[in-house]
Amino acid sequence: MSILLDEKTRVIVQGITGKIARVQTKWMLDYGTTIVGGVTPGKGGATVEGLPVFDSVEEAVKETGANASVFFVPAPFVLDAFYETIDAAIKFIVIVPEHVPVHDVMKMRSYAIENKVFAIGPTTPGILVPGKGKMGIMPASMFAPGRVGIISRSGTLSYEFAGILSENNVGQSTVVGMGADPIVLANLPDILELFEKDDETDAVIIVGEVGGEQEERAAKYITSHMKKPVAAYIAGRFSPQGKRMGHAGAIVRSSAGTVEAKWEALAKAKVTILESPMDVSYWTSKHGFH
Amino acid sequence: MSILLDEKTRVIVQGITGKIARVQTKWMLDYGTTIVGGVTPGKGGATVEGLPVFDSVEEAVKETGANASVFFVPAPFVLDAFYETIDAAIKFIVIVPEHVPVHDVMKMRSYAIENKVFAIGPTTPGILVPGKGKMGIMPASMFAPGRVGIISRSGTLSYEFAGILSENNVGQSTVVGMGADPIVLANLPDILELFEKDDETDAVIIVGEVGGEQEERAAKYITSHMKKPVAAYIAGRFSPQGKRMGHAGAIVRSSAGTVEAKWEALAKAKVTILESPMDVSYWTSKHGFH
Amino acid sequence: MRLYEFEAANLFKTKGIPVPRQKVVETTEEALSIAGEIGYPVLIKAQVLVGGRGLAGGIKTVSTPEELEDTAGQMLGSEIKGLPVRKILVSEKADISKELYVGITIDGYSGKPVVLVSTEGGVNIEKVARTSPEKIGTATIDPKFGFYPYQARSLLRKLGLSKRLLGSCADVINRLYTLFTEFEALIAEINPLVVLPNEGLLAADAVFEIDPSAVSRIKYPLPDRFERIENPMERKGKEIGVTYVDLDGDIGLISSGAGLGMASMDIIGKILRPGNFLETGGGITEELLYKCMELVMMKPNLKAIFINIYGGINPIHEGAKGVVRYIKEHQVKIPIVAKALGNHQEETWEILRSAGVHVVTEAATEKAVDRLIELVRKR
Amino acid sequence: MRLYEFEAANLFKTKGIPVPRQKVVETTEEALSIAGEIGYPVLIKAQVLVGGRGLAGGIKTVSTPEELEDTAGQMLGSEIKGLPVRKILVSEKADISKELYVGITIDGYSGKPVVLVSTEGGVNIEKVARTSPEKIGTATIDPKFGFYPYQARSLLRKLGLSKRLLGSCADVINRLYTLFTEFEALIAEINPLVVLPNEGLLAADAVFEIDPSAVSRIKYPLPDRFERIENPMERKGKEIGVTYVDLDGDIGLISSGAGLGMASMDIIGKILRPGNFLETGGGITEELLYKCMELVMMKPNLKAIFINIYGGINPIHEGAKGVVRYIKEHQVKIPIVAKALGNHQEETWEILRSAGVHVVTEAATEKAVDRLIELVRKR
Repeated sequence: MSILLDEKTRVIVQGITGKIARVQTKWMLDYGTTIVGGVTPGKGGATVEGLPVFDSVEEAVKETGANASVFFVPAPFVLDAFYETIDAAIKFIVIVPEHVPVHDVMKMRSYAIENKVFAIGPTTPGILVPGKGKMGIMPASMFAPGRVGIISRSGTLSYEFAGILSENNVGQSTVVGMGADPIVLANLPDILELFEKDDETDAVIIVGEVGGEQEERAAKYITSHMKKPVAAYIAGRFSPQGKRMGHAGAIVRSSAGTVEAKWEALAKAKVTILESPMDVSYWTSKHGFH
Repeated sequence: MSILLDEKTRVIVQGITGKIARVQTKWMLDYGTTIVGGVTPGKGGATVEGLPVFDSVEEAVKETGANASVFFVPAPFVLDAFYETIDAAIKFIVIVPEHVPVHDVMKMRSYAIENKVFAIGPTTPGILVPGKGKMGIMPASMFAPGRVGIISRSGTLSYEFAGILSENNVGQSTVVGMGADPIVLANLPDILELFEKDDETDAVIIVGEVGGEQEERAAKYITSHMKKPVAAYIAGRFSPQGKRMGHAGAIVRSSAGTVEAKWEALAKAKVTILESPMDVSYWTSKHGFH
Repeated sequence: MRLYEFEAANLFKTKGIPVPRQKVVETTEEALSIAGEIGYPVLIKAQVLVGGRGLAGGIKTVSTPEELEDTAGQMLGSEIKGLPVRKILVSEKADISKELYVGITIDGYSGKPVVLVSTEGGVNIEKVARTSPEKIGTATIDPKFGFYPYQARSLLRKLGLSKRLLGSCADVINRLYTLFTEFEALIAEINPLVVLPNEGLLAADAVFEIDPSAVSRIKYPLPDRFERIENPMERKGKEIGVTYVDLDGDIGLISSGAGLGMASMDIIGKILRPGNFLETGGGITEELLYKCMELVMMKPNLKAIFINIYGGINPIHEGAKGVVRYIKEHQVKIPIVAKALGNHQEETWEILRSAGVHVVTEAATEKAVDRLIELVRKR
Repeated sequence: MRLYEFEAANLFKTKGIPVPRQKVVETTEEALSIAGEIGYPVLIKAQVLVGGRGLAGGIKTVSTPEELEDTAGQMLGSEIKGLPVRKILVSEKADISKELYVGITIDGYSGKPVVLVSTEGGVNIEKVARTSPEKIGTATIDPKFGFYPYQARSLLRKLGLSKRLLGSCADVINRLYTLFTEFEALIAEINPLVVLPNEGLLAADAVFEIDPSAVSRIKYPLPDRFERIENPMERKGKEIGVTYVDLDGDIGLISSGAGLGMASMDIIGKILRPGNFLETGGGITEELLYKCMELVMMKPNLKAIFINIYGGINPIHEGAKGVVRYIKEHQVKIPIVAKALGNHQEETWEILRSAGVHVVTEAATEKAVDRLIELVRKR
């Protein structure tokens, strides 16, 4: 089994009538994803790629038996659509849009937790299970089926890592983009937990970046809960830091959030540190992951 | 066992340094209640009736092992104090003050439910277990120990009914004032459930009044969940109705909320209707409740 | 605190809810001038704080200045359902292609706001609710998360509202909800929400009631909350902090607690006729009961006074002192029956008896009412 | 969007947070006039959007008009940490009996606001946090229920603040929290919150950053969000919707995604020196990449350009067209290395090659950087 997305996943595309969503819907279908319909308020009755479009998620669920949703909704409307989707009893949601206001994301996190909904994003390329399906915008050509899981904070770096592995004949079980925002709906440990339980995943690669404390929290989780081997790349060692104002951010974080601090935390958790993306292929070949 | 208040209940009085709270604290102590301290922000270190006063509920709980609280806090500060009390892990709260803003009460209800806290009020005289203790302002002279439970929407009518019973040598197991506000923290069925489970209560008297739908909901609950005999008095049959504006209230209620509608619903649930307060003594003597 | 239609409409405007061109006036001259600006026909709407105003003749259409003079002249100073009309609203008469209903209130049982919507707005909305409940859409709101646009759209869609109207109507409902929470309303209602032939919207009537317990913390220049109470005794009641309702009978009533007051009325009302309902709320003091006596005695031709109080918050003898002081100062001659129980009750009885009050010491109100009836019949 | 100190202080005032008597000025003359009104000594504070201003000489006390003329004259037009000083704030110099710290930010991991308070406010607050964490009080807020006064009081009490100050400080913290939520801030900070000898409070410095994704829906006259970006290339970046950071080196960089951009910099930076960081965000179009080329090429003396993009949202050949159009129109002579993968990648490579771009088709950025190094060394 892959994580989160499998043969039973029946996906609706929210905001399906938008220009980008139309193209992406076609690509998701081409990749074999079970897309059962779409939602755009006010566009009910239309079709996109032969799929029925509904005015509301409630109708879409009723008519299609959808159980998952991928969002191509404009950022200012994401919060409203998110509530709607959860109220329609959908339990897995992928939020692709960027620029969703942070205070909205806080509310979304609360609502998702209260309703036991698993959601990833915002600003995520989504999730892709090679050879099975994808929810989001990951370019299919980079991926190959296999037994290595990838979780990436950055969208494009998830493609990069999958691409390097695929070129080296190492396939992926599931590739998850966590979302690049300062607050995301699922944190690194939440996704690691799924990979640890997944019997089609042998090893996991974390693609992190400077800032925040996702990787430090992941290190703690790995120490106490994970048996599978994990490697991690952290981008941003030489990145310029923005001009910082105020102290609150620095005080609130337990870690400095630097690449070095993350390396230290992860190394303590026996995670293999990948100093450069290409190192991932040495790691997988050394251990025979495929 | 009584309901909600028993030998293990260790009570703090919030707003204890107020004029009314001081007197009431003395009366609660005189009645045998285990009051362990009080809270008034800014008055920590003082004493009232020999009890220590704390600045915060957290300190009070830490120092006294309190597990219940009775509020004599001015209405505008009740919401804040309520959050504080729940965050300090107190699980039973009596809100005596009247005029707590309704939108505050909505938030309090949410927070109490989310944190599994049992709270009664606002605008309640509180709870009294004859011979054991009381939280609130019920005048001790009206009550006598026994096996009949009383739940009243009106404060003073709860005294009236207990007084009539006591005069007729029928004692009470526990007397609960639900609170007279349009929204209360515990509804009639919530309290009926406790009486149904209480092995020191043989029968229950509901003292209701015109308006709302507490009694109708109680009737439903009684039909499906209660075995103990229940009698009900509903005040307000000849009361003038206020000049009504708008339709929303009338539309939202499933029942007309009239005394007659409540009688009908309760009678269907095999509840004995008491047309006048004194009828309660005929009911208890007929069935031999004491 | 209830707002007049024109006050609520002003509030609506601040939140971008469309309202008709209109202005409130107190004289026929002003009405003529405003109507001239708006253009005939106009609506003349009595500003009174009571429902059912339309059916009681409080809303009229006038097509000419002459008609307006007649109508406004008649309406100003008249009474609607017993309330004097001091102000009228002169309002644009919109072309109506459809009337919707939007109401927000609080469901007392769940303790949550409820949003109600119907495509069958207008004066018969309650009948619609009874006979065709499927024409009313209802959403119960989780106050933790608030009301979301999709919920409004979903209600409207299920009622079959056209797609073109859906967005603008949902927007009005959401704005009303914002007002409802910001102004801590008990009820917020637009009935009808008029759909114009061009599919524009107008909130053509407005009901808005603010929680009186919250009025003091609302940051908005609200009108005086007592001034608007028409009955002088009811106004005095609010001012001294008690609930007073004026009634037709001749027995004065003072009770502590609404429940006990209602029970007293129920028992008295079987034989005699209460002249008022008065409940003191908690915290009886000497001063408060003195003022309650003043208030009850404002009504002429009372036959007796019935006092039914319990000492909860305060010991009861304090209140008794106030009653006695009033009796002595004003040499009250009508019989007064009092049932006063609770803390310091014996002391209380003594005090009351010292001024000739007939004290009943049993708990059952029926027994005290029996005594009252006896005394009234004797006179 | 970051606010200048004086803008944040104005915001504070609207919510009743006490701020010093002060005014922002752009000339020495104005400064003199304001200082005269306030009374010497006054503080002269450079208005620049960067932390650590005080230690960098951006805050001075002046005691006479002459001193003010000197200081203001020097400060206006100077640079603080690389940022030009266009405005200075002339501010009352308060007597300080104590300096507190109040900060509100969002904890990214839990997705909840965090309120931080310390009785050891001032420039060394971060050091205090490291060395004496017990002197910082922290409360994580449930966004569903908000922040309550008792939480502020509790934080302050645990830090040992006197009872007399507790209420007024808690009040300021609560007002700041209201601003934080209403204005959708990422950070709201008062450091120091000055306690005056008479126990009054003054928010003597203000940091406030609004979520840029929320700026458009905030109902308050906010200043233009782009104008305040001092670096013209960074400003253009914001305007076209990409993140551009100007750097010291000579390799132009265009990447899609911050992660890929950072990885590119990490790899390039081992041997060469990036001249900028640029990440396009999602949705690459022909127009966007054309503008990115324009932007990167604004920097003089670049040795090469490195393009590292993936086609996710849009097919990648659209972007390639933009790059090629720019190259052709402007006859770019420096080498350009591009790794462009994803939807329509073969077409993309063809388009790029047609304009002489060195295309690398493998996934690993290291290989493309190897090619870049080779080309730069050749020149």
